[in-house]
Amino acid sequence: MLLAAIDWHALLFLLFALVACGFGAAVLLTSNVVRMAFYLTLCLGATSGLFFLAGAQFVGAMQLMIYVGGTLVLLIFGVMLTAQARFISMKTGAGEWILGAIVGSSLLLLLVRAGFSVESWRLPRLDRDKITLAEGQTSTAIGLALTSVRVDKLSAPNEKLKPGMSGYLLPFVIVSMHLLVVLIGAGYMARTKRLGVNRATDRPVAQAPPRDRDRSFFVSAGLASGMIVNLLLAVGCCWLVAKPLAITGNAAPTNQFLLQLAKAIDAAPSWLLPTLGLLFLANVLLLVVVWYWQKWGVVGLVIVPLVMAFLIASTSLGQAAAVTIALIALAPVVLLILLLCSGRPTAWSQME
Amino acid sequence: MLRPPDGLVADGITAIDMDSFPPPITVSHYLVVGAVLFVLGAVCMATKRNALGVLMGIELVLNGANLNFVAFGSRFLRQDTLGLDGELMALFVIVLAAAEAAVALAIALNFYNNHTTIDVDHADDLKG
Amino acid sequence: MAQFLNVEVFSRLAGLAGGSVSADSWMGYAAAAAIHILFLIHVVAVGALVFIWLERKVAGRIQDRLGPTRVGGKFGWLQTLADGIKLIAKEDITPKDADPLLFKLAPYVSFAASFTAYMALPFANGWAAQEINVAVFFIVAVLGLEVFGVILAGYASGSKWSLFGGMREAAQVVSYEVPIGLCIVVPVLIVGSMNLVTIGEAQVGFFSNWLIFHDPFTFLVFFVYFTCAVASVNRAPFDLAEAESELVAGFHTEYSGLRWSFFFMAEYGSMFLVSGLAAILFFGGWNGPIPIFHMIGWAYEQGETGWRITGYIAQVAGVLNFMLKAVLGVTVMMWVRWTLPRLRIDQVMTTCLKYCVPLAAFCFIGAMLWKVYDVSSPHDLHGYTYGRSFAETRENWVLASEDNASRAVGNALRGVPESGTTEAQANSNRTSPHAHASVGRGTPDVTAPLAAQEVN
Amino acid sequence: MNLHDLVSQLIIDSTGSASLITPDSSLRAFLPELVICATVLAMLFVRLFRVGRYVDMFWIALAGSIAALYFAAPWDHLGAVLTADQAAHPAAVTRMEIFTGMLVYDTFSVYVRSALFLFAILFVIFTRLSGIPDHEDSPDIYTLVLGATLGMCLMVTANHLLMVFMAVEMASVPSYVLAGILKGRRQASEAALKYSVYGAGAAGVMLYGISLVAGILNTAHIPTIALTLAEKFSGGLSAVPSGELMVLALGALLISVGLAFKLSAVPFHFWCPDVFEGATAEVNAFLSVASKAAALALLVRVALGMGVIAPTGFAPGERWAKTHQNAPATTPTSTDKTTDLFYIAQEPVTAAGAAAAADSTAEPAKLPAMQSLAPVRSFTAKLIAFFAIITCTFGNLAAYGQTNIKRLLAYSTIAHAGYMMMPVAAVVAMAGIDNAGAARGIAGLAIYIAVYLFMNLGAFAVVAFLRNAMRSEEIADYAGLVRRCPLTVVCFSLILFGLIGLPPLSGFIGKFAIFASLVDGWRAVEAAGQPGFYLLLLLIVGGINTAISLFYYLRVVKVMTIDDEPADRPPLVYSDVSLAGAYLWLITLPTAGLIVAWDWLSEMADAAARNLIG
Repeated sequence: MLLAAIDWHALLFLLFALVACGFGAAVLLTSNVVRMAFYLTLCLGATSGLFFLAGAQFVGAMQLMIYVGGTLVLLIFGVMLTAQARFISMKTGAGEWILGAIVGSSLLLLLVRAGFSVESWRLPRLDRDKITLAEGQTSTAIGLALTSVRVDKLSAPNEKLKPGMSGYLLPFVIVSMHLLVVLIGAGYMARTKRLGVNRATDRPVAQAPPRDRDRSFFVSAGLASGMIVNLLLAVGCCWLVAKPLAITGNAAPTNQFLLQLAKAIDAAPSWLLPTLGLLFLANVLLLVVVWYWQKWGVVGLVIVPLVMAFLIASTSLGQAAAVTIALIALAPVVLLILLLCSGRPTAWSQME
Repeated sequence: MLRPPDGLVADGITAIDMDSFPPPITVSHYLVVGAVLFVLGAVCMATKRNALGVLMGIELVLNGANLNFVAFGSRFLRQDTLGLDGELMALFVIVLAAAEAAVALAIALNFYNNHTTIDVDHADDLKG
Repeated sequence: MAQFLNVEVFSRLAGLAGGSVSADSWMGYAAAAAIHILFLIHVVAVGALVFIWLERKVAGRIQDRLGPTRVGGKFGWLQTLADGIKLIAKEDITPKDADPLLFKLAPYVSFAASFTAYMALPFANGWAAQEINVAVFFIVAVLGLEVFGVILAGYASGSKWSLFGGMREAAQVVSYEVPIGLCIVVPVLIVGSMNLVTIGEAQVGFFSNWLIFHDPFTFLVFFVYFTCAVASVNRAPFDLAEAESELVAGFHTEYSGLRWSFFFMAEYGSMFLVSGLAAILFFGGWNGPIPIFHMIGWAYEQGETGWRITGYIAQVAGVLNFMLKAVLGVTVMMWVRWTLPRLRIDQVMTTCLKYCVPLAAFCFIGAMLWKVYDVSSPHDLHGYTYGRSFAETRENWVLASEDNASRAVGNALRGVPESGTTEAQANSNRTSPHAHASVGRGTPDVTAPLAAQEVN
Repeated sequence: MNLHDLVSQLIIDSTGSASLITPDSSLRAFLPELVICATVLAMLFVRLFRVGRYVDMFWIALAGSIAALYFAAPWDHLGAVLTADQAAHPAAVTRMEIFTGMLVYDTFSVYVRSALFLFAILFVIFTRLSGIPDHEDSPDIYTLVLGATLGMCLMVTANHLLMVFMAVEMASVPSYVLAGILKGRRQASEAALKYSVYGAGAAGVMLYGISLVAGILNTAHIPTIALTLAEKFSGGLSAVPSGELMVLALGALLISVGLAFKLSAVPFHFWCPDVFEGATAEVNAFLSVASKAAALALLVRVALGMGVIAPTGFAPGERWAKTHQNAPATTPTSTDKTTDLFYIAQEPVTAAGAAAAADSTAEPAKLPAMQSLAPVRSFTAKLIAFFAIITCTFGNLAAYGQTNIKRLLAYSTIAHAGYMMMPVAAVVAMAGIDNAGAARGIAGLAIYIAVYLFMNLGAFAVVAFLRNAMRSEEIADYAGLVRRCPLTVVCFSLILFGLIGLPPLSGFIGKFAIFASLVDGWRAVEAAGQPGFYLLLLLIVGGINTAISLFYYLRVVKVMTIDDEPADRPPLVYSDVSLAGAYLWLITLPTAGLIVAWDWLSEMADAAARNLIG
């Protein structure tokens, strides 16, 4: 009865555990990086044996396939690409060894103690024959769990604490996104450098622009007056927010236009007026920007009236009002652009 | 072959009890292997000068943790387990580790291209 | 373990010889294990001998020569054996620049990986060294490890030709694992199991039941699989790792003698393995084109227990059937080798990434849609699932996972006899040559006692 | 329970109802992340076509981030206090565990995710202005940035230990590449190597800790962990076997290593200065703002998740089913089964399920559980306080001797991580004693995150623009800048004053909120008769550190304004009045002016803290 009496689980466990730990130690002790990779292969192979032994066949096969067959091949590939003679074996200093040994052994002691300190971990399962096929062989159950259907914990003894009612559909799906991003990143890092890189940090510092720029009087005057007008409009908006025009009563404006305006403002939502004020302020800033020879200021000056028109159109004031406002606001901008493009040399050509 | 033996009790060989040799394998034994791998990996990370050696240390660490997960989830080792969570987490860790290794390797190769060395001790441009 | 040479045969033979060996005893167990190991080793080692001879003959015929003719009579039967003896007698050289340890280990790593994969390969219904639930996955995973031997050999030889060979192999094999995985998923998807025995048994019946004829996608994916398999075992036209016209002999340039022959055993072992896998996944495995043994009632029926000589003969015929298909696959690989020129490395990569992967993915999606929309095919697997849908099969898992009380109720509803004692189940499990069927039936199978189950 | 039921429950869990996607479904809650995924895919897809090569990925990335922010909709969800009726409305955000408990969706996640998306928008514009990704690199770089942002969103919402690990990996691994984005540079590749090696190591250690915790409690679902812990500790601390205590503490410590690494907390900060110096200023901004905010949110999730019984929540689709009971096609199976199966983990609190659950019978059962978790909270609070004290002090002290502005800001980031961990310690200590105070503490943290976002982004923007102008990141080269670009110097000075926390600037709001929560915590804990001295210590250390930090921030200001221009400085080509300058104004505006909108910000922050603690 010798063979039958042998606890095969214990025997195989011992075998795999010794191989795993032994070659793990070999990984640490050898200084030759290729051998390190080889020992790591054997170590991880033995670990997959332990997975099989614990009943996790799918994980074991996965470990062989992805870890040993994929990741480690990749590592060895890296080793070979960098395996110049002087890098193959790099020795670790004695001091580091001693330190590593001390810290490592104390950590190991702690972890081993921890491993034996919980009772439910220490005691073996005695009723192994009660294990059903569904519990023991897990690839179908894993497949179901990856589609978020957990069949393993439908019947935990404590109803309240049925643990792990967690289907793994989301991780399963989202990890693919991760792999995609990571592969792009790895490809980016591993690609050879391109010629003609055009990054800001790789360009030489730009030459200083010519300092002696000049501008016709009309442009300067247009910019200045634009600033003043916009500032006034902005102040006006703020003033209207602070002291709304009365539509009726004694204070009601007699001027027909003002009355219309007051009614329009009253009809508009409360956020419109402050926003318009801010936009006028933005116009002032943009004019300053144009003053300082920046082309994008002009772009901004075109965009701001369009935004105003869009905002007004989205309220109850109607699209006609919006178009009117846009036209009124755009007219000076067009004038400004014409001014900028006139003269010799044109102001536009001197701008950045 | 590698199916854990569950037969001893049912086979009538109940004579083997807790104290006899060999002791039945429990979660703790798996944890010891996991701890050994973890510590070896950690020390490997700390002492190796070759960047790829450091990466191998990381693989060992992750495997130690994975072994724990599988042991905690195994029906054969104890009654009330982590369940499939253990195996599934191990699966995802394997996948994530593969992704991480790919990136780390690409970075190590990039380092090698720029420094013509793979010795992490030479990575000392940045300090202060 | 080892239903190969059923222990009962062994014990009967022993009984004839006057001894008495019980099938359940450790001797029965050990004998079965030993016989099994011997058998597998012979499949690999003797197989390699035969294949090398075959390769030479095929090459000769394709090149309009005769091939070996002298040793062992007219057909040169014993040529490989003679070569083998020569190889054993040769000096075992280790180059000066080599890494001696890795140089010596590399061939064995390669061989061990190839040999380990045989563990999960069934040769007939239930006749596998170890019926693993994830056998397909396991075989592909282990086959992927063979590359380690090649890489190590390439590196450890200390020769740049070898190193080039090793690097090429690493790049190639890692790339080709992707389409291979995708191809293998297609039959797995259709049958709904990763268990090779289940997949093989799902194709029982006439040849129209073979999965390659299941739908256009499986038909297409077989060719993708075969291409990738050729590449993954490093055969021409994908044999860049040894590319003798460029790299002398690639990764095994520096090897000689017995170590060199181990690489060859590994190569031919892998060839047989991937062909066998193709046979099971696409060509009905051990099921012949016409189910003669099922017609005359010899073959074991689903769920049948007990041992009988006719069933045994049917199983042996299944083995022969399977071997024939696998050898045919190997022969085709030889034919390809001596017909097509070798690709460049960039062409190899292009083939993989631009053609094989998209094609396999297309087939996978197509087969999935075929399955989802339940398009009819020559064989809709009803015989295998006994008219039960896959959802129902899965449902049994849910039921089997519930607590004992509701499980009993569920079984009662399904007409499955009350499970009763564990012993009864253990018995049924032990004596069934169709242990896998319990998965399909969803019986809350109790893992049988080790001795009992393993001896069987 | 058959398979069909399980699958239909899964569908209800994902989409809220069998026939349509309801406003309270998992997918709807996850929509911003899905938009990010779609953006990444779009960037790759566009490149497939010849025309797409000419498309600037900047616009796609920008549109994606804006869309993500739009779908996160903080303006809708971070309103005033919800009544029970309002909370029962399907579109209202309360606590909801989505995707079978993998993630949790509540106002806190809305807040932090919105901050992340806002940062992504600003960051994408920033990189465009500073010109780091050129046309060919831009899809890769924006893919990495958005991929990391996706991971950070998962960090913010993680409710399961696997998701914790996975989110940390998803946020870190793209960051490793980002650190080495200038791949031709020695320093950049060194930074990337160091970051990836240390990061992977820390992740491994954290994983081991996770395995221990999950193994001893037999679950990885964080609320269930809290319940299991409460059960374990129900007999008091002494009733727990010392071995189990040791394993739990060990697991917590190992997990804290990983979190501390992400937070760059001392002693796991060593990567931070090196990586910051080697990587570009743009990446630094990303690492110091987004990564830090996500790490803090994760710290809150883990610390509070394990130390506090999760408050009442709804299951996906539950409220929809209640409000649309007469709707034609709701569910094939009864909805209460849904709750039953997937939300069993919350059983004690969600038994009643409806809005009325807040005052249902579950409450009395919850209190003892909360009480028995007190040792867990006390341990966690002290651990965090310890990390906060050394992180803050070390960061500020080490910032002194720095000559490189990026290193200085790196240490400043470390110090700020310390400040931001302080309220977490106070919150964990207060939970169960003074829940309202704890919520205020979370709100303080939320305010600090918002303020810090603008300050640090602005600081690194200045560094990046000046680097483009003069190819130097040495503080000495900034001398006399006020004569060249006065507006930029003003912006930078305002930002630096804000980082100190000087009163008129918005940095002050953050500091004030944090210190207020520490005082609250100290009072509450002391009033409950437990030792709360460490919270007072935190307050004192925080105060002293603020004083210390004054000097090194002011030194930079002094160099820029008072010192003479160095003779050997490369020619400086930089105009205040440029798009870059305008961007700086835009960033500085909230730094200087958020104090005006304090009410508005603090209302949002209060809303963010609403669902974290019962």
